[in-house]
Order: sequence, then structure tokens, then C-alpha cells
Amino acid sequence: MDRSQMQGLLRDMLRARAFEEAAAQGYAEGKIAGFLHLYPGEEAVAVGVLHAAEPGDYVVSTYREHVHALVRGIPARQIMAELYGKKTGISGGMGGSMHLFDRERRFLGGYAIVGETFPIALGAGYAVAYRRLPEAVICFFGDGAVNQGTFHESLNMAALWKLPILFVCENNHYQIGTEIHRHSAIVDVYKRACAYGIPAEQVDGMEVLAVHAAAQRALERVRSGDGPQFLELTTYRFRGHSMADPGSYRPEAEVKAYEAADPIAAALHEFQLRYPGAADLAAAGNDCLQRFTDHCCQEGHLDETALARLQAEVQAEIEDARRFAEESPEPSMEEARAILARNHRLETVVEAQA
Amino acid sequence: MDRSQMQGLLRDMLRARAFEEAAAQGYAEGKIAGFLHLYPGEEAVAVGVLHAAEPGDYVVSTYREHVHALVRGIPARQIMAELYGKKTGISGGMGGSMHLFDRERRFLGGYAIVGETFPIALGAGYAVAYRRLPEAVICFFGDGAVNQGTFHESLNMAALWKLPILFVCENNHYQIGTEIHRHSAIVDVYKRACAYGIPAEQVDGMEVLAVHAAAQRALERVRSGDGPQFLELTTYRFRGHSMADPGSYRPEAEVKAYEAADPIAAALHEFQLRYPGAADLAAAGNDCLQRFTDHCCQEGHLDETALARLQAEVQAEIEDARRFAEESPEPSMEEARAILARNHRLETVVEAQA
Amino acid sequence: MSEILYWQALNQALDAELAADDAVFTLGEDVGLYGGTYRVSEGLMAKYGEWRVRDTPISENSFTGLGVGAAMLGLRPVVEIMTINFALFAMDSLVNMAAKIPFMSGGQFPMPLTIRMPGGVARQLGAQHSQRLESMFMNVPGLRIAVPSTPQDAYWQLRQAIRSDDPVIVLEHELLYFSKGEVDTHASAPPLHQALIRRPGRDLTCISYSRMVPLALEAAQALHAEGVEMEVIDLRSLSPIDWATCVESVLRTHRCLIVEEDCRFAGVGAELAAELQERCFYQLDAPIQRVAGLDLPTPFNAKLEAASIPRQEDILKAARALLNLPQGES
Amino acid sequence: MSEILYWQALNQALDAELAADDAVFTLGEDVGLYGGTYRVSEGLMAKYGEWRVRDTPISENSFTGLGVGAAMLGLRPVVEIMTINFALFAMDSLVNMAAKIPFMSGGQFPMPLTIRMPGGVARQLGAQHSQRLESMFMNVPGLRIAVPSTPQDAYWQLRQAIRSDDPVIVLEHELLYFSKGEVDTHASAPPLHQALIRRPGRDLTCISYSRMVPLALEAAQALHAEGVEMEVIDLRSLSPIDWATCVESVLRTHRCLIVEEDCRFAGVGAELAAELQERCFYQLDAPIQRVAGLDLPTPFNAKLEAASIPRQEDILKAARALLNLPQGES
Ligand SMILES: Cc1ncc(C[n+]2csc(CCOP(=O)(O)OP(=O)(O)O)c2C)c(N)n1
Ligand SMILES: Cc1ncc(C[n+]2csc(CCOP(=O)(O)OP(=O)(O)O)c2C)c(N)n1
Ligand SMILES: [Mg+2]
Ligand SMILES: [Mg+2]
Repeated sequence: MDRSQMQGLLRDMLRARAFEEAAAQGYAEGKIAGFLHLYPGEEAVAVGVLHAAEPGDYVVSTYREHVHALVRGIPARQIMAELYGKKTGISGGMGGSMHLFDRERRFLGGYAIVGETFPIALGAGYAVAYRRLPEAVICFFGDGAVNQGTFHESLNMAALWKLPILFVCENNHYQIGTEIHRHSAIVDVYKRACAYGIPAEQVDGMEVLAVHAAAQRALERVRSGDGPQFLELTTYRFRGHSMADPGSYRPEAEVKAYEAADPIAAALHEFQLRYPGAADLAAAGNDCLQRFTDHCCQEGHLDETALARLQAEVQAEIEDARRFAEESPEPSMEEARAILARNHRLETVVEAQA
Repeated sequence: MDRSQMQGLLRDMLRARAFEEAAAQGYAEGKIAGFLHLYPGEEAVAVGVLHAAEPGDYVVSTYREHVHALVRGIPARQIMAELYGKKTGISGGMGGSMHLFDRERRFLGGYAIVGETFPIALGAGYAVAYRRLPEAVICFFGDGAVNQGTFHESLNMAALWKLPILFVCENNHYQIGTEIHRHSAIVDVYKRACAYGIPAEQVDGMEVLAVHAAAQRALERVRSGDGPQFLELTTYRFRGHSMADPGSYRPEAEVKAYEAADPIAAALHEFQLRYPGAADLAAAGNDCLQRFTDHCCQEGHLDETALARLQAEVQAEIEDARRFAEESPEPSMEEARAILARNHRLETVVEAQA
Repeated sequence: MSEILYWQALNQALDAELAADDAVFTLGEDVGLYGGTYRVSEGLMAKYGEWRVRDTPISENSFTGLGVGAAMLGLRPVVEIMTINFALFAMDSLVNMAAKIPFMSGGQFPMPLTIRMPGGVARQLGAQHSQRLESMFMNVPGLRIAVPSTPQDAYWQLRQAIRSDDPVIVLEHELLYFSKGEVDTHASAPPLHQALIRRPGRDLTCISYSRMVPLALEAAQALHAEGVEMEVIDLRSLSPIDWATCVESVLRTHRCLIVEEDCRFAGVGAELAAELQERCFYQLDAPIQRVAGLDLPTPFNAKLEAASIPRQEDILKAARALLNLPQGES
Repeated sequence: MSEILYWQALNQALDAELAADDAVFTLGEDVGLYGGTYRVSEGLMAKYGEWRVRDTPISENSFTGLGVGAAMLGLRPVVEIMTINFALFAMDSLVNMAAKIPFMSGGQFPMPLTIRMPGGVARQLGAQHSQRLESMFMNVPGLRIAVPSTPQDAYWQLRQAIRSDDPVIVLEHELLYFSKGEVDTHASAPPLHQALIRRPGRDLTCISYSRMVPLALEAAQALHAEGVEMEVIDLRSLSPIDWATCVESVLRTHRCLIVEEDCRFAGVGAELAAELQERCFYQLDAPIQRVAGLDLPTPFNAKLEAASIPRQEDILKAARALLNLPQGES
């Protein structure tokens, strides 16, 4: 990998972190509402995988998809505007944070229902194979999602028909508050793939270069007609499950009072909140962004000045996106209705046959 | 295994075969309607497994469940009457061929929707574990059913919580007209269990003694708290998928005319209908009933007189069941309504608390 | 023009669309080698190959979702769910994906997806296999539902569904597959959602759909002998509903009877009665009546099963009552 | 007697039933350690242990089905589906198993299963997370549906649901969890399905349920200032519906307005209007009107979202129109 590729990876990791922090800020200011699932800590996964993808590939993601969308090339402005529910958002303000779609960039959507990415990717893979094209479909999902029935059904069909799909498990070890050993009988997620004869690998999702290399290998196999491949990327999220979880519906004073009154509940709360914090992880050298920045500096791909410039550029981009979102107009109900009606072809009449 | 046990196995295999032939007869005579899925060819599976079960165990089955019900101890009369839709049927004439239920004998039902037996067994297993009882739950399903999402979801939970369930796959290699290599990416069904860490074994389902021994081993492990176990029993069905498939809605003359006109369709039809026939299988020594009869004779557990007597007894029992079913009264609409209303406790009032 | 069976009309429609457009393919359990449980895809695998006529595992939710994903890439999938009873597994794909994606994406992704499935009470298939469920899909904005009652409509509406960029459910009926009728493949079709007056009449309007239409027509014939002229409307589409045709008729006859096989409580007839009383209240001479299935899981016993859904005598009785006529012998 | 929040009332009800009967247990995603997304099971795992308060994987269909199987063995499971949107995965377990088994088995197996789930439009959760869907369950004979609108009803109805031998869906509302009200745990409860008149009135009857009840009450208050007395009925149960209470009221007021958050087309209001026009036709002075959600997937944008479900002004307008009164300023 050359220097500019390395810098590309780093830039996207910085953009990813900065975008999500800005989104969190927008949420804190009450400008963004709804569920808001952030990605800090997991950047190496999206960046590593998507830098190995071609423009002709398709991407299917979840509700935690801002970064996938950003790295895929959707302008920060349009993503942020969607989070703000604006007309200029990538989904016209109709979708929101969990439903980013971009036809042009083959971004087949963010899905809020756990387990939906599997059949969508299956269908996209079927369409690609049907047309005998050399494209791949990249399907993201969490460790919690692998227990949904659609995982099983879709992986079986993908393997049965050798569809060109790369299944990417973002294993952050949590399904909201439930740790993996409490939701899965087998905690090495990649081992699930054996039930379908799908080649699978487990990779450190905190190492962007390792992720990138593994994704590249897997995508090559997909494109050469070997059928689906499976990657498990182990990672962590630094924040709670979403900005609303736990707590936005719990006035803070109330939570505290409650905990004070009930030592067992307090203990449970402790437990439940013990996601590794950003500080803990950085101390343990486990922030993928920090790790990769250090690596780039050590290898001489980057110096402090270049890093500072990069950070400034990224900040400017995100700040611009925020302003754009804020200043954009809202969609109207007429637009909403027009979107629903767009595909109606009630009048379709079957023409006379020859 | 002693002589009387052997004879018990054989008697139940004979009863099973005779019962199903009588049901087919009833269907041909227009006395039984609806879907009717018969079991001939697969008797060694139900008989081998259920003879290893205790009265305290629970059984969950599919739409192809007459024989499971019969071997479990439900009188042939009550099963046949249910097939006839009579009031004296085990489900009061409300369920029919695919929905035999017997609370007393812990027969938790026949389910017509593929994949439902998994969650039912999961729930029964949960209840048994909840109460810390030494009972087991036996869950039957076909090779086609393992691709339903509930298989995956339920096996994961069963393994996660170490529930006392024996999963029994009746692998007859067909999902209606679709052969296993065209519906499953992996054709050795037992290998699916590895995704949940469930111990699994593949056994010749045509050998009743092998089935019985394997079921006994597995049930011992279940009862000793080892969690769920998985058995794949390879078998064949001698008849079409159901009495209605293929054909009852296809006037025969029409099918023939159609096939004559279209050689490709004819070829496809050939293919589709090429389940191994009873004669083929018997010739190949692959009829479990014939095999076991021969075995019993060879080992001296049985002679021709004893066999003839056994067969006569079985015929008499089934003939009695048929007559009982035919002569029984039909249920009334008032009974149907009363059944629906039986559990209403609308007036439940929460009592004052202490 | 020839007389063919309902399933043959569907088979011809599917064949025509497969031939006309490379983007069309069909999939489902046993649609290929076996030719479909009700023969609808018979002969098509031999003709178009396995990528265009695909047998699937028993995985309703995911193969329906496969249709959704493939439609997003511009294919025009025709998913067969063997019976509507199994669609209960596919609800997420239908309601939360197919119906929502075009809207949530801000209009970027059309959804040229067709879902074919038979429903209804057939003959002693038991409670799990005798559901109607159509009203469940009506409450989902973004889905369309066609309910052909004749071979001609089966032919037209399946073709129109495949050509629509909206997700369309084509709801067939297990007891209609072997009904016969003329199919003109040259004539041009009425719009997918248009209701048709199958028999004109001045005394009351009977609104019906799917297998209840032939039943209503028989009842109308019997009433004719009694001097009563019952107009029979075949809805043809449950979503959207062609209100114009219904309202015009009711305003003319001043009385309305709805005949549906669905369970009465919160069934299809509920929406019909609610909307029509609102639109026609001042012209109605009597309350709108529903003749519908019982609110009971379908009993297996043949007689109880038959009594659990509308019979001709139920329609006759309700029509006479609506007109304050004495009940006949039947 | 004290003022508590709706979620606290549910929490106390669940606690009381867990304490009263060993056969009761609850399960669902994050109901244990986390205490439930909306805190309903908070503190219960510590108190009752993991076998009685069970965290599950994301496997809605099978853990709901687990409830069905466990109920067959005599346990009284309380399944939490995190939101009704995810119930689309569990439709087979609910419709084809829970609702059918008691009947198909000829009455051998009662089904003491409770399904708790919140539904409704909350705040900008997007189309996939803003569904109501309650009307889907109404068409399923064998299921009961409770829709508590107050903490008191939440308390009573959850306890009654757990004690019922029928499968009962307790449909909560995401925006009601933090509403406050008095809960008397000593008073005896009205029957599970009984509708209650929350505010008497002589001029028109407003029938509503769940979160639309407080909205209707506010509207009634505003109308009072205009000299209009609107009676407000809280249905409390969608299946069965307490027709007696509704009919009695409509016969008195001669006008009926239905307020529901559900999409209008084939929503809950359809059944209400259809049945009430039949029962009250000759006493009605005007057609029954529905104020309902738009037939549109819920838009994410806050303003459009708010406009997609009934607002107070919509109720006021409809009420005035029903009474032929001039529209006010609002
Ligand atoms: C079918 C369904 N069930 C439950 C939820 C609620 N939910 C949202 S995210 C989530 C946890 C998913 O965990 P995982 O797949 O590991 O992804 P992560 O959030 O960790 O990225 C749950 C339970 C949902 N959205 N959809
Ligand atoms: C969910 C569902 N999908 C489809 C069907 C139709 N169907 C009934 S049996 C069957 C094949 C099942 O095959 P398998 O599990 O191997 O059992 P077998 O009939 O061979 O015993 C199918 C597709 C069904 N009953 N339920
Ligand atoms: Mg996770
Ligand atoms: Mg099979």
C-alpha cells in the first residue's frame, strides 16, 4: 500500500470520527432527534473494508451507517442534512439517520430492523449473478444480528447459488446491553459460516491495514466466482448503543436517585454501562484511529504538520456540512406524497400481443 | 435389547405402516380430505426414537405426524377419527390430519407450518429447565425445515441456555419436489449443529436398532444436563409428499395430454416423480420394515406364525380404528365456539393487595 | 380467444412477461422442476432456465427479501409464496422493506416487485392453512393488492403487477385455480385497480372480490328469480379501492351488501362499510351490511368449515333482510 | 394511592405477578440486565434471577414461539417485543401458533401468554420504527388486544393479561411511558375488555384509544369552551371491542367521531365505523367520521411526522364539521 492510499485511509478515519462527533453535538443541541447510533471506535472496519471496494460494488448497511455512507462517497453535507431531516438530505428528509440511501453510489440503504441487511444483500447478489457482472455486494451487520433467522436463510441461499456477497460482521461484542456470550451460543462469529460452507476469517477490526488486506482478499475471491465470503471484524464502540440509550428518556436526576436508593440496581447499572470508555481504550492503545495515526507517523507517511493540516481540512468539511444541514429547507407534505405516488402506474395496460 | 422390546419395535412399525395404508385408503374413498402426508418408508425413525423416550418426555411434530402420535400411545381410533374430522378425534375434529394434539401423552402437536416445531420445542424445553425436571423434549422436523429461520434462532437459544431438547431431523432428502442438494448448501444436515456447538450425529434412519441406540444415547445426555443434542436420521419416503401432491387437483387425462404435447415438461415430470418407489426400495433391501422383520426372524425373535399373528392383530386394530372413525358423530358449531371461548377470563379482576 | 383455467391464465401471463423482459424472473418453493404447487409456473423452467425460474429453500422471509433487493437493482422479481399462510414469515420483508424503501429513500428506489400467493379457505386444510389475511396488507401504505376473480383478470392483473413499479401483491384463491373462463390476450385491460360491475341491478349493490364474486353472482341469479335485481361489483383491487365505482352504484341503489370470505371483525368489509357510509350516508336507505367469515379459526371438520364462510343462502338472507323482504324457504 | 409513571405502573404490575405466581416469567431483548428499553422490567432480574427475567438474542419469531411452547406446559410467559415494528418477524408465532393452538387442539391447550410491546409514532424514529399495526392483530380470532392509555390501566390490564388463559397482546405506546397518573393497586379493576367513558358529553361521541385518548380529552376541553360537550370513550381493548358502551353512547349523542393514530385505510376505525353504522344507523344524524393517521409511511422530518398523525386541531375541525358548526380560528 502506498503513501497516498495510507493517507486516504487515515483521512477517512478522521472524517468518520469528526462526523460522528458533530452528529452527537447536533443531537445534544436538540437539532437532531430520533435514534442516533454512532460509530466512534469502529472506524477501521468501515474504512478498511470500503477502501477495498470498487465503485461498481453495492453496499448494504444498518442503522449505524453514517460512516459507511461517508466512506462510500456520499458528501458529508447530504448525510448531515438527512440527519437534520432536511430536503437536501440524501433521502430527501424522509429517511433520517437510520435510512441513508444513494442510488448513484450503489448504497442500498441503512436498515433499522436488525437482520434486514441479509436478504437485501442476497437480492442484490442475485441480481449481479443473474446479469453475470463482476460486481460484489458488501453486507454489514453486527454481532447481535447473526441470531436473526434471516442470517441463516440468506447465507444458505447465498452459498447454494454462489452469489457474490461479502458478509462483514462488525463484532463489537454487544447487542445494545447484552454481551455476546449472553446472546450467542458460539462467540466466534466467523464459525457460524461453516454451516453453509462459506469461507470465513476473523480479523482484528482495530487494525485498519489488516481489515483492508482481508477485505481485499475476500473481495477478490467473490469477484472470481468463488461465491460468498465471510469476515468477522472484532471491534468496540466507544459510546452507548445510541444517543437515546441509555438515558435520554431518563431524566438524569431520576436515574441517580434511583440508583442511590437501590444498591442492586446500581450494581446492575454499573455493569450495563461498562462499555470500555474512550479514555480506557486510548490508554490501552485500543483506539483504531490513534493506532493508525501513530503507525503512519512511525512509518514516515505523515508528520505533525501534515496531520494538523489533515485535521483542519476534515474539521472544515464537517463544519461546512453542519452549516449546510442547518440552513437547508425542510421538505413539504406535497413532496412526501409525490414520493409515495411516484411509482404508481395504475394505468398500465397490457398492450395487444402480436 | 430383549426379545419383547424387539417385538415392540416391530409391532409399532407394522402398526405404523398399516395405519398409513388405511389412511390412504380412506383418502382414496373420499372419506378423508385435505392434505394427507404419509409416513411409509420412514417408520424406523419414529419408532426407534420414541421407543427410547420416557412417558414424561414431550414430543413436537410436523404435519407428517400420524405415526409419531401412534407410537407415542395415542389410540389409533382417536387418530383416525381426527383424520375423518370427527368429534371423537384426538383434537375434537377441529385440527385434522396435520394437527394432532394430546395433552395427556405430552404430544404437543402436529404443526403444518414448516419450522414451527423449533420454537415450540424451545418453549417446552425452557419450561422443563425452568422447573428443573429430568424430562426431555423431542423435536421432529424434515430436511427442508432446517432452512427456516426458526431453526437457527431456536437452536442458538437452546444451546445458549442448555435446554433439554433432542432435535431429530428426518432427512428424507426431499422438500416436496426439491432434492436436498438443491435446497441446502450443506447436505449433511447434522453439520449445521456445529454453528451452535450442539453435539450431532448422523445415523442410518432405515435401521431401527441404530436409531434406537442413538436416540437413547442422546436422550441420556439431554437428561444429564448436557444441553441439546442433534440427530440426523437419513431415510426415504415411499409415497409422494402428500396424497394431494402431485395430482389430486390435476385430472389425470389432462396431465397425460399435457405431457404428450410437451416432451420437456414430460421429462421434468419424470424427474419430479422419481422418488424411489416402494418396489425399488424393497428390491434394494431398503425398506426399514422388511429389513427389521428379516432381522427379527434371523435372530430368532420371531417366526412366521408369530409374524402372521402380529400382522393380524395390527390389521384388526386398524380396521377397528377405521370403523370407529366412520361411525363417530361430527362436532357441532356450538362445540367449536365453546372451544374458542373456553379460555376467556374477561372478568378477571385483580384482587386487592395486602 | 379461448376458454382456459385460472392457473393457465396465470401461467400464460408469467410466460408472456418472462418472454417480454429479461429483467423478469420468478422464484419460490417448487416453482421450477415441480412447476408450482398449483401449476402456475409449469414448463417455465425448461423454457427459461434456473436463474429465471428459481426453486428456493423454505425461507419465506429471506427469499421475499431477495425479491426486494433484486428489485432495487432493477430486476422485476415475481415471488411466489406457496400460500398466504406462509406470508406470516415474510411480513418484515413485505411491510418493513418492500413497502417502505421507495419512500424512505426519498423516491430513489422504485420497487417493481410482484408477490403471488393463493389464500382463502380451500377444503379441510385446517386452521393454519385456511387463512385469508388480506386485510393485514391493506393497512400498509405503499403496497397494492390485486384480487383477480376470473381467468381474464388473472391474466391481465398479473401482467400489470409485473409491469408496475410499486410492490403489488397478487392474491389468488386456492379454489379458483380450476375455474374456467375466456381469456382475450389481445384486448386491452382496465387499470389494475379498477372495480368492475359484473352484473347490473337497481335494488341493491353487492360488493365482493375473489372467490366470493362467483358466489355473489349465483345469489344475484337466484334473487332475480324472486324479482330482486342485485348489482354485483367485483373490486379486483383491495388497495387502492376504486371508490368511484362503488359510490356511484350505492348512490343509485341506496342499499349495500358486502360479501367477503375474510373474518368479519376488522376484515376487508370494515373499510368498505366505513368509507361508504361516510360517502353515501344521506342516500342510504338502510345500514350497510356485511356477510363475512366467522371470527373463528377454521375448523377441520368439513361441515363446520363450510359453515364458517359465506354460503349462497347467507347472501340471499342478508339481501332479503336489507330489502325488508320475507325470507324464502332456502 | 400515588402518582406514578406509566412505565412504573407496568413495572409494578409485572413485579406483582412475578411475586404472586411462580409460573410467571418474562423474556425479551434487554429486559434483564438493562432493565428494558423503557425500564418496564427494571430491577426485576436482580430480584427474580435470570430464569424468570431472561435476556434474549435478536430472534423475535423464536422467542415469541418460546412463549407459546412454554405456555403449553403451563407457564405464564410475558414476552416483551422491544417495539411492535419487530413483531413483523413474530407474526407466525402470534397468528399461526398462539392464536390457533387452543382451537386446533380441540381446547386441550390454553394459551396463558402475554405479549407486551410498545407501538405508535414517537419522535423521528423513521418509517420502519413508527408503525402502529394494531389493526393487523384484530383480524385474528383467538387473540385479545389491550391498549391501556393511563398508568392505572397499564397496571390493571397487564396483570389481567398475565392471568388470562387467552393470548393477550398488551399494546403500550412509546409516548405514554413517561405520562403520569394515579394508580390504586387496591381497587378492583373493570373487565379487561371494558371501554370506559373518560368524559361524559351530550353532543357527540368520540371513540379513541391509547395515546389518542389524552389528545381527545384535550380537544373535548377546548370544545367545552365553545359550548360543545364531546363524550370521550377510551376503548381500552381492541379485541374484543366493548360494543355495548359504544352503542349506548352513540344512541344518546347521535354523532360519532373516531380518533385513531393508525393509518386510516383499513385501520382500527374501519371496524368501529362499520359496526356502529350498522347498529346505530337509524339514530345517527350524520355519517360516522374518522380522524386518523395519513396513509403514508411516516416521514422522518419532524414537521411532516407530526402532520402525519392526528393533532388536536384535526379533532376540533372534525367535531365542528360533524355538528355543522363554523370552524374557529385554530
Ligand atoms: C428486529 C429488531 N429487533 C430489535 C431491534 C432493536 N435493536 C436495535 S439495534 C439492536 C442491537 C443490535 O446489535 P448488533 O447487531 O450487535 O449491532 P450494533 O448495534 O452493536 O452495531 C437492537 C436489539 C431492531 N432494531 N430490530
Ligand atoms: C412455512 C412453510 N412453507 C412452506 C410450506 C409448504 N410445505 C409443506 S411441507 C413442505 C416440505 C417440507 O419438507 P421437509 O421439511 O423435508 O419435510 P418432509 O415433508 O420431507 O417430511 C413444504 C414446502 C409450509 N407448510 N410451511
Ligand atoms: Mg454489536
Ligand atoms: Mg424432507
